[in-house]
Amino acid sequence: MEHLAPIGLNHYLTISAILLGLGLFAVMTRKNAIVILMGVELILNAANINFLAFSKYNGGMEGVMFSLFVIVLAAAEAAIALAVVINIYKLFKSVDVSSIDTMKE
Amino acid sequence: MLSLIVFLPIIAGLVILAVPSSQKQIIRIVSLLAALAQGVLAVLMWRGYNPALPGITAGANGSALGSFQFVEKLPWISLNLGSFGSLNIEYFIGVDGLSVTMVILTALISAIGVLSSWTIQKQVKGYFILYNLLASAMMGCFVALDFFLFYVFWEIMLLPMYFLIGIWGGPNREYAAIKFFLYTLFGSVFMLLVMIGLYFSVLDPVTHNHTFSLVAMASQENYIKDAILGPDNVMWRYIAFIVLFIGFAIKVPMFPFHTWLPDAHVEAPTPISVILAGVLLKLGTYGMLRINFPLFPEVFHASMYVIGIFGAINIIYGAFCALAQKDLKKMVAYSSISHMGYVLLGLAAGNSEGMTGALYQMFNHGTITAMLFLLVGVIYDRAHTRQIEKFGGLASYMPVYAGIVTVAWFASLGLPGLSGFISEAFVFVGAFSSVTTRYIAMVSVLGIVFGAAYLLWSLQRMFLGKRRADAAYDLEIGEDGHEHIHFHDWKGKIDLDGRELAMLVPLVIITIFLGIYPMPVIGMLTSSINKLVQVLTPVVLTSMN
Amino acid sequence: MSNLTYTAIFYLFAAITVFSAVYVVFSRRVIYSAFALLFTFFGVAALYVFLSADFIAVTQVVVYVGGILVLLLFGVMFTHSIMTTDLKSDVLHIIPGTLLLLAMIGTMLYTFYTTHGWMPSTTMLQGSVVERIGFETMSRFVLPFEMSSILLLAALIGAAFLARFDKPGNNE
Amino acid sequence: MHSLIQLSIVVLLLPLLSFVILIFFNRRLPRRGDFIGVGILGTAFAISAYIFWSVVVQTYDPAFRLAWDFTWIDLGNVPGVGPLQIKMGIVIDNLTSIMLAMVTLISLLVHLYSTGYMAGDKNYGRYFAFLGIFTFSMLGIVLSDNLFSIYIFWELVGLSSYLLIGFFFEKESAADAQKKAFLANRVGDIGMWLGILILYSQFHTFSFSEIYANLAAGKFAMSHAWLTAAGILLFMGCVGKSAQFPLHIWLPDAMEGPTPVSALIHAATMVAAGVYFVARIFVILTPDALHVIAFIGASTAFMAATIAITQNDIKRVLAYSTVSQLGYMVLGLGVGAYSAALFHLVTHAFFKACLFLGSGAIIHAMHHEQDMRWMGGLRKHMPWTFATFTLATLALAGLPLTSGFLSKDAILAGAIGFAQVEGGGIFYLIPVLGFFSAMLTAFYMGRQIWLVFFGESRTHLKPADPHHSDHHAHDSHASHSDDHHTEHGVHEVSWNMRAPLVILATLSVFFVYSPDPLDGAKGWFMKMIPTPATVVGEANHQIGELPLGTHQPVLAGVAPTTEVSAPEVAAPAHGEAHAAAGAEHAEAGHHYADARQAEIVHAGHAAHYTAIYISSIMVVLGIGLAFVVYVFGIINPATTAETLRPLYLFSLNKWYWDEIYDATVIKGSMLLATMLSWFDTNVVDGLVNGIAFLTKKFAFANAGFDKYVVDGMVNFTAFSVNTTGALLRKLQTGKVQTYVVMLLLAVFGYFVYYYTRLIN
Repeated sequence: MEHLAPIGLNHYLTISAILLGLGLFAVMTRKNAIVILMGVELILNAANINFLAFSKYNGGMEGVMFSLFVIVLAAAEAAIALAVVINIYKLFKSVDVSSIDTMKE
Repeated sequence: MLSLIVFLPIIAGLVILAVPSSQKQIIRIVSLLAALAQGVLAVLMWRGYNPALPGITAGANGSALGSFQFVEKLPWISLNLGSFGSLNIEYFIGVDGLSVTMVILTALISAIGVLSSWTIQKQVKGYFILYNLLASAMMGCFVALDFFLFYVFWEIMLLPMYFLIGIWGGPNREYAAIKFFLYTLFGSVFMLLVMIGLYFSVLDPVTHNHTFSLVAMASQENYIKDAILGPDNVMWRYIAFIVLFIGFAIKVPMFPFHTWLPDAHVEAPTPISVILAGVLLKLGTYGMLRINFPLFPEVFHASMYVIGIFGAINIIYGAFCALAQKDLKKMVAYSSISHMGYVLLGLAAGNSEGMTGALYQMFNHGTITAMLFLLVGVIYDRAHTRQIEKFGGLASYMPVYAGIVTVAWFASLGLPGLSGFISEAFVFVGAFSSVTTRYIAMVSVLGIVFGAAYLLWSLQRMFLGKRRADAAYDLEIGEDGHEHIHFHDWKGKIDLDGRELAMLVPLVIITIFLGIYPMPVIGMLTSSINKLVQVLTPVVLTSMN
Repeated sequence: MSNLTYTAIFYLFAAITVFSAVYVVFSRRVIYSAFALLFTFFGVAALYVFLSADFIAVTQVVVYVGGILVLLLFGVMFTHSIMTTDLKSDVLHIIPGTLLLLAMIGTMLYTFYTTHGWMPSTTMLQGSVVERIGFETMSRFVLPFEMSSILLLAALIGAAFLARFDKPGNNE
Repeated sequence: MHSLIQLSIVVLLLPLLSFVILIFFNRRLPRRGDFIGVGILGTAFAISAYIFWSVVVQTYDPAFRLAWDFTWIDLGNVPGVGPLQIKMGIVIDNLTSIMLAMVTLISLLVHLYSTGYMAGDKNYGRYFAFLGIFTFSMLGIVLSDNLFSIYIFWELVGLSSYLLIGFFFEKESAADAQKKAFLANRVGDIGMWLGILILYSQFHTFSFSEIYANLAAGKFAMSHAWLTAAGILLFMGCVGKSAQFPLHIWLPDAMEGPTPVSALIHAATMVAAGVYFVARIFVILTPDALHVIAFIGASTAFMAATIAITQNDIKRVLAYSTVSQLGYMVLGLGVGAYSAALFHLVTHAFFKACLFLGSGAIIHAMHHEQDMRWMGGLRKHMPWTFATFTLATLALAGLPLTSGFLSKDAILAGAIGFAQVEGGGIFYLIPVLGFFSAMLTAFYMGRQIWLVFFGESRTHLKPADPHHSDHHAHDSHASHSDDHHTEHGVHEVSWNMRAPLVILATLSVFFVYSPDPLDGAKGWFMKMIPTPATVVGEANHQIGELPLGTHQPVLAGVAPTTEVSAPEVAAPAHGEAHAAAGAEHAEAGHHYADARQAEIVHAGHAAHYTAIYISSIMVVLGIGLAFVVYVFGIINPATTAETLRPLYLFSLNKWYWDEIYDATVIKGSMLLATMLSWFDTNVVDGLVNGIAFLTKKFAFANAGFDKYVVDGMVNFTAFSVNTTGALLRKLQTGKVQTYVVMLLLAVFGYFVYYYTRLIN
């Protein structure tokens, strides 16, 4: 396995990029609010990977700490978001975000 | 005290503001009380006035106190304009012989105007608020000794007048109101320019600051020699005099700036006509006497002849136009133009007799024309028309009215024994004594005849003879077998009622009394007039060389 | 642990992460997405371990798997007639989405691989950082730490408030 | 203050009191307060008679003069003039006291007469009030010591005559007449006023005595022509008031007033005021001014006489005879026969008042028939009226033994003397016209007497004219209806109308004025009223030689007026001359400083008998002609009128003066008024409106620019924004995910941008 380069920064960045892209794709295309939330979680995870990767290869603790806070934030976000989704569901009897376009008027 | 006289109507206006608009009677009474209180104050001022003090310029100590009376002086607006120096405007009021009679006249006419306004039914509250504002502004104009203050009052006056004509006027009121407004505004714009020019040309003799004080401006030694309107700047002084003169002449109104007057009068309600003719027109000539002439004496001297010619045109032209009028109120309006011509002629004479005549004529014209307009209003209230042909033989049916009309008409045509005569006589005496205006006076005398002609002719057509076929009233035989007249929708008394008598009788008494013994008014004028003539005279001498 | 093994394990977890994430995104059923997400989180947690952040990895598992994912599942079950959801009726902007997906990933990868300044530092993190996290949390990052606790509290209350069924303003 | 002054003030104010009481309270008083009017005038006359007695009878001094004045208006210390006061005052001299007595007497008699004549009128009380103010004004003129107050009372007389002439104001003709009278008077007044102004502008005083003193001292700084002009202009006042040609037109029309008013105003007082005023200013009249006056007087006398011979209205005949006689007086003043003119003024006042009141009695008796053609035979029915009327007629015609003879003769003698002194042929025109007019006077008065009193009643000859009777139904006597309109209704008038006639007729006899029935100069009147010495004659001619250019504005502060002290002592120098002149008429000429004046006085005296002969002949000729025509019927008036039709019409239509004035002055004024009014509305106001119109047009053009260009740009911006917005709104789907797509597009765009920059 010589031809394989040792695991370095770029590997992690590549994974995070793929996760980010998938998360964005979910946010862009899926109508289901829950799935969108999942996309957001993917994006956050991608970001975390980046933080930790840079932290590791740079030797500082900032990235680690930041990723910790991101997780806390993600938890809070998820809780609020789900509460919102449930409310939306109560109002519109649907979690289809494309049908919720009352702001257009 | 003077401030109280000026601001009493405004206070009344504020009180009225608090009264609900349905309480019409209270509003009227408040106005009347304010006007009466103002009248009482004016009488007190008249009693306390010392005719020996001349006014016009500052007294010997350089302050206005030794010369003017009832002076009140407070710093009002003081702005530091950096490199332009500082702007000092004072609340500076006081009276001298020129203004004291006008103050009394204004108080009198205001009170009579309130009585005359009793019949106004439309938006009483708004009407009286505007009326009181107007009364205050007029009074303020006469007592202001600071040019800026004068200008402020002058402009304040315009606004209520515009609305009073434009809202409470006749069918063509908007046109008349806008004409009046534009005309007068046109005049006052130039006044503003001259005022600013004067400000930068005059130094207060005491503080050595630039000043708006008319008292300081009236002394030529206070002018900065090379300032824009300083003595060296002859051309600009002429221009300033002319534009200022036009501004005042519009108010007089002098031919050819007079055409707003007939329209305004015809459209204005009776009390506003009374105010307009009784007081407002005087502001034009008062402004000339107070501002135009003493500030530019040498220009005045050069233009005496021209002013005299315009005066003569006013007299004769106004009389002829009055002769041709079919509307009684329009005729009276033109007679105003004619009579104000006498004032101009008297001023143009530039001597004591002429100036006394002019000032006295201002007072008398105020009372007499007020009477004329009130009388026109009386018949208009009843018959709803002012066409002279629509009447005839009224003297038989309304004897009291006819009697007062006769007095007023004869006063207007200058019958001796009534006040108008003395002023006209003095105007002619002065104008003839002055070499400059001698020939103008000789031509103007024709005005006496034509004045008599249009007044007597209208008197005959309306009051003498018998009812015309198309008259504005019907005849019916009363229970006592006599003929009475009947106006179509008039419920009140056919002849004058108590309120109308209360307006007219004081004026009649004043007219007769001042015709027999004019000294109560002339006595207040003389020292100021003589001083004014003196202010104008030295320049006359030097310019002759 | 040999280098090869290390690399192999890395690729394994990377593959798990990526493919489960793909499944999350492209699954036509939400419930499947949710379970796929579980694997993604695990994969990511594993990657954290590779990055010397064992504490973060544990936190990731505890919070995401134990908290967020359960929450998501609750949400799915609250709101959905789960079985009827279908991918085809469930998507929009499929073409721009796809193009952008590729474009974003491409751009980023291009950026990463053309950037040469990212040389590893001599003081790379080695081993566990739990102790250092403790130090940092109580010293440099004490304020953000406390703030995050307040944020959590607020979010907790807010979520509870929002999700209440019988709110006064909710029944119109 | 002298007691006579005090009394004269009382006399002056009493009629005013009557006016004030009656105008306000007449309806509340019994008999409408006529007794107050009569009583007050009686008192006034009693006091006047006392003044007359004290001054003329007791003192008997031609130079008698009392004066008193007070400051009316104080103009303070006038720059260039010094202290300046306008004074009012009273002067009493012989002329004043005579006039005072005459005016109050006639006024009293008219008051008395009116209680009968005007009884039953609905404005009865007001009538007496008007009489009161008229008398007041007239007395004011008589008593004034300065030009200003005389002008004031002058105008007041105009007013009161206006009120009295138009007393029956419901008649259009009366309303026209009063207006005409007032306006004609005003025209005269402006001339008078200009004359006053000329004198005032020189001396800064209105007082007669101060003006005369200044003139005598040669202080008149303007040219001599101005002085002549001043005289003629002052005389214009007289032309208006005394109805001289060319302003005589108002007087005949003024007969629309009640007849007693005609007697008061148009015979005795108002018209006499003009002559009185010229007498007051006589001393300042230059010879040129006097010539003008003389010619105007002569032509007036002649013209009015020619008109009078064809008039049919009894009052109009008298009116024109009044104009004619006033012409005599003015002529007398013009030729310098000062005393004679004033003498004629007084005698004429009495006999003409008698004639008017007599005609009033006739009209009253005839139930307001005024046309002489329908009268006749009244001699039997109205003996008192007949007798007094005839006596007054004889006086008017100027037959010896009457007062009219004395005065008219004196005037004509003066005219002859004047013509001799002036020496020019043209100046003989004046006495010739005078004598011819005397003949005409005798003729038309003879005609009147005959038509009215003699022959048979011609009432039945009157053509039925409903309009005519209707015309008079408006007169004061609504109670008198036409049912008495027969000869049987004609009867003598009551005592209160008869008594004035008798008194006035008595005063028309010669012995009242002079012991010699042929020479008035021997009487007290002409001795008491001597001709005053002129102050502008040859002796003062240097005043005209001051070049006009030397006139300097009086600025020194020393006014010329201040040099004259008390007015009382102003005239003693002339007083000496007066005394001498009055004492011995024949030698009076030597005492006049002015040679011309002295010569005229002398020549007038010499021509006395010539005048008597000629005038007697003319009068007899005139009366004889009247007899020939009307009594003996030798000449038929109708056929004569037909033969001389143009002349007849010319006379009947009063020389067409009314038509001429109507066509020129009145139409011209009205045309001018209409034109100026048109000018005012269309040109002056049109200019204003035109400016407004142009401004408005410009404003509209501006508004168009604003609307289509400026606003267009704004609107275009709005339009483009709107369009863009409409396009962009399509993007605003409301779907969050679309926004995310766009967001990412933007991010991707940024990357692209970044890398393209990096590549470049």
